[in-house]
Amino acid sequence: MQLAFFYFFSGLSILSALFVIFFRNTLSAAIALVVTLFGVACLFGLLEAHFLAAMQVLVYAGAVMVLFLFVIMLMNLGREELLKIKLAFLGIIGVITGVCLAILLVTRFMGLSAPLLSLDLGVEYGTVKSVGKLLFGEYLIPFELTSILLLVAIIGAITLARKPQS
Amino acid sequence: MFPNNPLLEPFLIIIAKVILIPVIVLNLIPLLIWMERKVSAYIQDRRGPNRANILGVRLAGMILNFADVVKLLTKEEFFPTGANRFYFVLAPGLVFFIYVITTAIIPFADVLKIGEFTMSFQVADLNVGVLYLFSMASLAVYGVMLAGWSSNNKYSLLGGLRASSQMISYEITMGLSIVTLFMMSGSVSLNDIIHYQSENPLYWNMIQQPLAFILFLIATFAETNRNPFDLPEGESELVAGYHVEYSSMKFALFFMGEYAAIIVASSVLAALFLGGWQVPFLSTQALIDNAVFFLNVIGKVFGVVSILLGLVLMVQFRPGRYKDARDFEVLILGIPALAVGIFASYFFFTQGIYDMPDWAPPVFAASVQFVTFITKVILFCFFFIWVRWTLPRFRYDQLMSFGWKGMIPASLVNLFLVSARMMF
Amino acid sequence: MQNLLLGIPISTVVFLIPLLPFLGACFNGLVALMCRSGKAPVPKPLVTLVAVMMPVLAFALTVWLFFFAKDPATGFTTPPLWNWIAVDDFIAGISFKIDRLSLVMGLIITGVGSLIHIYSTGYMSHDAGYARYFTFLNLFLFAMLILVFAGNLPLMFVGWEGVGMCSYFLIGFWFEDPQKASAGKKAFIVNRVGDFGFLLAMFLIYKTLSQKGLTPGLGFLSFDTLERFRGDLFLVATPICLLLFVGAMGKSAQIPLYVWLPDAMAGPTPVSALIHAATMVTAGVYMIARLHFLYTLSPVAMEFVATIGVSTALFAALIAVVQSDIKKVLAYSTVSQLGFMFYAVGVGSFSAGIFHLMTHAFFKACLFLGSGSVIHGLHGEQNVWKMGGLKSKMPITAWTFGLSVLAIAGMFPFAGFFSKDAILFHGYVLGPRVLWVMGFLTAGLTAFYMTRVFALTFLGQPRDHHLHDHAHESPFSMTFALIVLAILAVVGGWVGVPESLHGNDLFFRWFAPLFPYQEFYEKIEHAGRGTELTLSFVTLLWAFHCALLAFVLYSQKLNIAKNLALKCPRVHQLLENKFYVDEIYQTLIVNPLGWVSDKVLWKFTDQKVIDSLFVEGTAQTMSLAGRTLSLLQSGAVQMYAILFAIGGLLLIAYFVL
Amino acid sequence: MILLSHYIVVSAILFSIGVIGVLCRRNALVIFMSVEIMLNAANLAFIAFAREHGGMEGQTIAFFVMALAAAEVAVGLGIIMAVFKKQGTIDLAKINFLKG
Repeated sequence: MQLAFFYFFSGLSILSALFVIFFRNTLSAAIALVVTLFGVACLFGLLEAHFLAAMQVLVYAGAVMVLFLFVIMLMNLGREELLKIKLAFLGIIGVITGVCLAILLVTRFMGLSAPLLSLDLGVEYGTVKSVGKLLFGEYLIPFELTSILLLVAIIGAITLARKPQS
Repeated sequence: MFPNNPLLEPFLIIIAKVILIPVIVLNLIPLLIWMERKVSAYIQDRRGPNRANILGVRLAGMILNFADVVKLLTKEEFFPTGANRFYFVLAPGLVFFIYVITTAIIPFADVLKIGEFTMSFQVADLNVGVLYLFSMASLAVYGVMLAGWSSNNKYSLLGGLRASSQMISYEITMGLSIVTLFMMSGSVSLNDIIHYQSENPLYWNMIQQPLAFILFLIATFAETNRNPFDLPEGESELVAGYHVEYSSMKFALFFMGEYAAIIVASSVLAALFLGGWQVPFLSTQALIDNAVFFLNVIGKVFGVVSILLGLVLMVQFRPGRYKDARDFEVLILGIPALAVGIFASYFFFTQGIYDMPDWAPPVFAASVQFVTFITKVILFCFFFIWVRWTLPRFRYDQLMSFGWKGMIPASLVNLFLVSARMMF
Repeated sequence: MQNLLLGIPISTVVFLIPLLPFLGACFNGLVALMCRSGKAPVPKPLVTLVAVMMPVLAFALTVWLFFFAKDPATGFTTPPLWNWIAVDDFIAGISFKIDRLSLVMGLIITGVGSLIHIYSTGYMSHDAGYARYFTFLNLFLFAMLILVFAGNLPLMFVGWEGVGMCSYFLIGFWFEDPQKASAGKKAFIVNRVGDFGFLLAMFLIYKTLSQKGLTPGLGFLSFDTLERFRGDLFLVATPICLLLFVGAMGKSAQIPLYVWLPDAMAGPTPVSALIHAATMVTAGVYMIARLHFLYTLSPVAMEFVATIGVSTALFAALIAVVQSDIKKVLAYSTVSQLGFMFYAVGVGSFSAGIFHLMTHAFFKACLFLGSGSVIHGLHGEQNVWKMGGLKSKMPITAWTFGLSVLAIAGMFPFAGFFSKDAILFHGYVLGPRVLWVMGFLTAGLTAFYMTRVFALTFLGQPRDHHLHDHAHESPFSMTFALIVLAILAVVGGWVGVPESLHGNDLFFRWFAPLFPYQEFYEKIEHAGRGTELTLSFVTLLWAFHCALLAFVLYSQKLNIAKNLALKCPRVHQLLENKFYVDEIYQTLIVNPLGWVSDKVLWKFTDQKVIDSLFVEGTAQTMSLAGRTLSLLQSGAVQMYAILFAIGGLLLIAYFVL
Repeated sequence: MILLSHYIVVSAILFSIGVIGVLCRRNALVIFMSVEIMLNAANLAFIAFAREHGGMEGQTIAFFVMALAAAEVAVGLGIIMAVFKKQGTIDLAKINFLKG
């Protein structure tokens, strides 16, 4: 059952990820990316990371990708400016590099065979409570730093988006 | 995403829940449409739908929904020029689908326990709880955006952009305002929050955290694109917003999606702030213990009310008022009501139910809680409709500045106040 | 020294002496700063009061201290007020050495200094930088007192540098005039050369002593310590003394570093009187007297000092003969007299050197102040050829100047007679005859050029009637100082009347315990009174004739004097141009230095090497490298990304495979 | 039976797809999206390893990565918008401010 879900969702993620990079239409790419993210979220769920799965959908699909769509629509690139995928020399090198990387990594990691469900996880594994305890306990300082990072990002985005004061 | 539930339920029951609970929600939609029509009519001092009938039965205009369905099903499937067909079709379905699957975590009643057998009245009791709700609700933006974009229409594009920015903006307030509930109850699970509120209405979050309630309510209005935040479809500016190009069943899906959104929102409001399925002053255990008494009382009241209703309806019979089948509507409805009333009265007043099998009291309690929950939901739905026909619409900049400069600071203040209260 | 003054230990009271002028300097400095913008008028009475009161108080204190501490002769060293250098185990404290030597010096400095302060109130009364002037003058007194009272070499060096600094400030007092400013710079730079020697000497002493295993600590390099461990310094005594003497050369204007002193006359005349005649320039003599125990270790150094001293004396006297600027004459005269002092200390007669130092302070100060009075009366005219016949116009100045001329010329029984007589006698006995001959010649020349100046200035006919008509006697504040100093110039020598003249030789007896060199005294004793009497008489006669000659030549037979100059133009030119020393220095030192600085250091090292090669070269190399590398900077971000990815791929491959 | 390698291989494939996207596409937005895919692949690996070890730290790191991605997107999209306003295109081949 789990294996079926795994194959389904990982296939979904990989397929839609391929769509992301091969769709001409930026908007379609974005939608495909949403599907990828959703699939990855489901994989998170399979890995008992429920909180992160929810956050994945909430943050990525809910906020990040909406921003992408927003920008795409504002630029109105979807139709008028379909950038052609010219497989130039650089592109070919890029593809070769990527494929090499994939082969390298996959052949390397195929060998890992630790069974995932060997450990008896507690009831709280992956819940909001356990993640929260870590975030507000051991990782409090990185957490606060992240909030500063976000603040900086907000200010930066506003500065970039603001109309220049004549 | 997947139930981390220690209770193992039979597969069939899960399937049944997966099918039934959305069906219940879907069945509320016609009711809501009818309510919208009637309430708006009475608010505007008119009668509302009163023509459509089946063999003279109008059910106070409820039958008009059937006419709507027929109309929408038979209309032309229309695609505007230059529209992206795939997204154009996908969008309404996405909206509708997402609101329907959101209902998966809504608990309609307390966990049913009959001996060894247990069953929860929600599709999935996820440990991420309300976060699931938010994740799904945030996906609803896609439908609106895609619809607006794929229509190849400036109005719909603007509507879509407005809808998405508005939904993103108010989602923050929404999340922040219920963080306080999580803090108080120590859990993000809807069930836990409902249990925490207890059966005493004084401990319901609406009373305990009025500011959070108001903020969440307002944010909900914005999230569902309802008046006074219905700018994405503001007809005076954008004709009909993101669904201006839609017709037939695709439009119907948007339409139903909107009402499904209202129902989901009302359910969440009811669950989070109004005690959910908690019957006022009666805990689950009290209901189970006194099941016989309550059943008899309800039976007697039902019998009497049914007789009275039948009589009231039959008295109104005036042959020749409409000069068609509608004249006999009161009789068609009144006579069965009278008959059922007489039968029920006879049964309960003479005999009553005093001997019940073991499974009956819990089922009775669950039913009562279910009815209570639906009542609360409908109450909120009514509130939605009431507001829609009462308040004027915001301007777009007002909406945004209200959201970012009013709501978010207010929810932060609320968060601070509640934290302070919990600390000291 | 348990004696108390008002409950305070004497050793603490001593510190008040330099402190008082310092406070005056601080106060006047603040006033000068506050009135700098010219908005607020300088509160002259207040400035005058503070500026004059502080040296006078210091003088009173010194007089009191003199009577208190003159016995025993070796004096005492005060405990340090605080440690102003504490580096590792080297500690130098603010401690004073109080003995007869420093007390005499302190009396001269504060006494003459007070008089010159009083004089300055009149001389500088119209100057805009009134407060500034007194700031520096007070500061100078402070530094000079530190110098003479210092109980150790580093502290002495502080005073040494302090007086140099004040000298620089005061020579360049009218710094708007570039010539005067550069005169200040010249003095400062030449002094630096000397200071360098002083510093090296200090280092050498420190190194030698610490190598000998002496534990450095408090009191290290103090005079007491040095005297106690002088045996350890025996091997390096000659270099130390020579290096110290280089310092003295600079400070006391001896050959070859004397060139700054004539130029230093650019400063206000009271400054010349105080700093460049009476006190600062004698610091070298004082230093050698203070470190007599080192010098006596090294006969070579002593001989060198004596030779330089007497050569300078003769050399400067020759130049002075033909100078026409009244202050220049006095300046060369000062150089010459300083040479006499070094001659004295060089042959081992330290007390005679100090004696001459004292009498010289009196009469030379009086002469300078007198010349200042003349300049003041003539509104800044300094050329003696434009003066003449001023006796009637400025009687007091003329009389005091005349008395001082007699004193410096060595006429009996004025102060200069006794001191110069003592020097020549001791030089004759203790040193080589050649030096004595040169000293003898100088004595005559001194009488000659001083009488010449006096005659040209005050006697004869007025040569510039316009100037003469407007000449006037100076105010009382100036003449007061003149009178007091003239009296001192007359009687100042009477403390050292030799036994040959039936005096009791007080000064020398008094100093004898301080300079315990029995062999010197025995030699002098051995020479006998007859020799001394003969020498005195010959010298007096020689000086008198020279003075008479000058008097006749320059007051009555001016034409002969002028003709004489015309007849041997070469000699006259040579003397007039000061033996071309400045020019030689210019050619040999300044110009090569300038050339090296300009061509090598500036044009080549700085501009070419540092600026072009290092600074701009670095920048240009970077910019060239940048331009070369920027060819890679195609702006195509994906190119970078691909390169980056390939790099990452290789890295991963390295780790994985 | 799901093994750890299953997830890691999925993660590696997703990552490689992201790399190819970054290297081949010239549309700045798509490149940006590819970067997001890479980040997600990394997150997946983190969570899979965390699952294998039974610890929560990997999930925490993934959470931080998400926060970082959100910040990155906010600024990145701002930059892309600014570039688009200035240049009228988001084709990276046509944008060469960095040309030295």
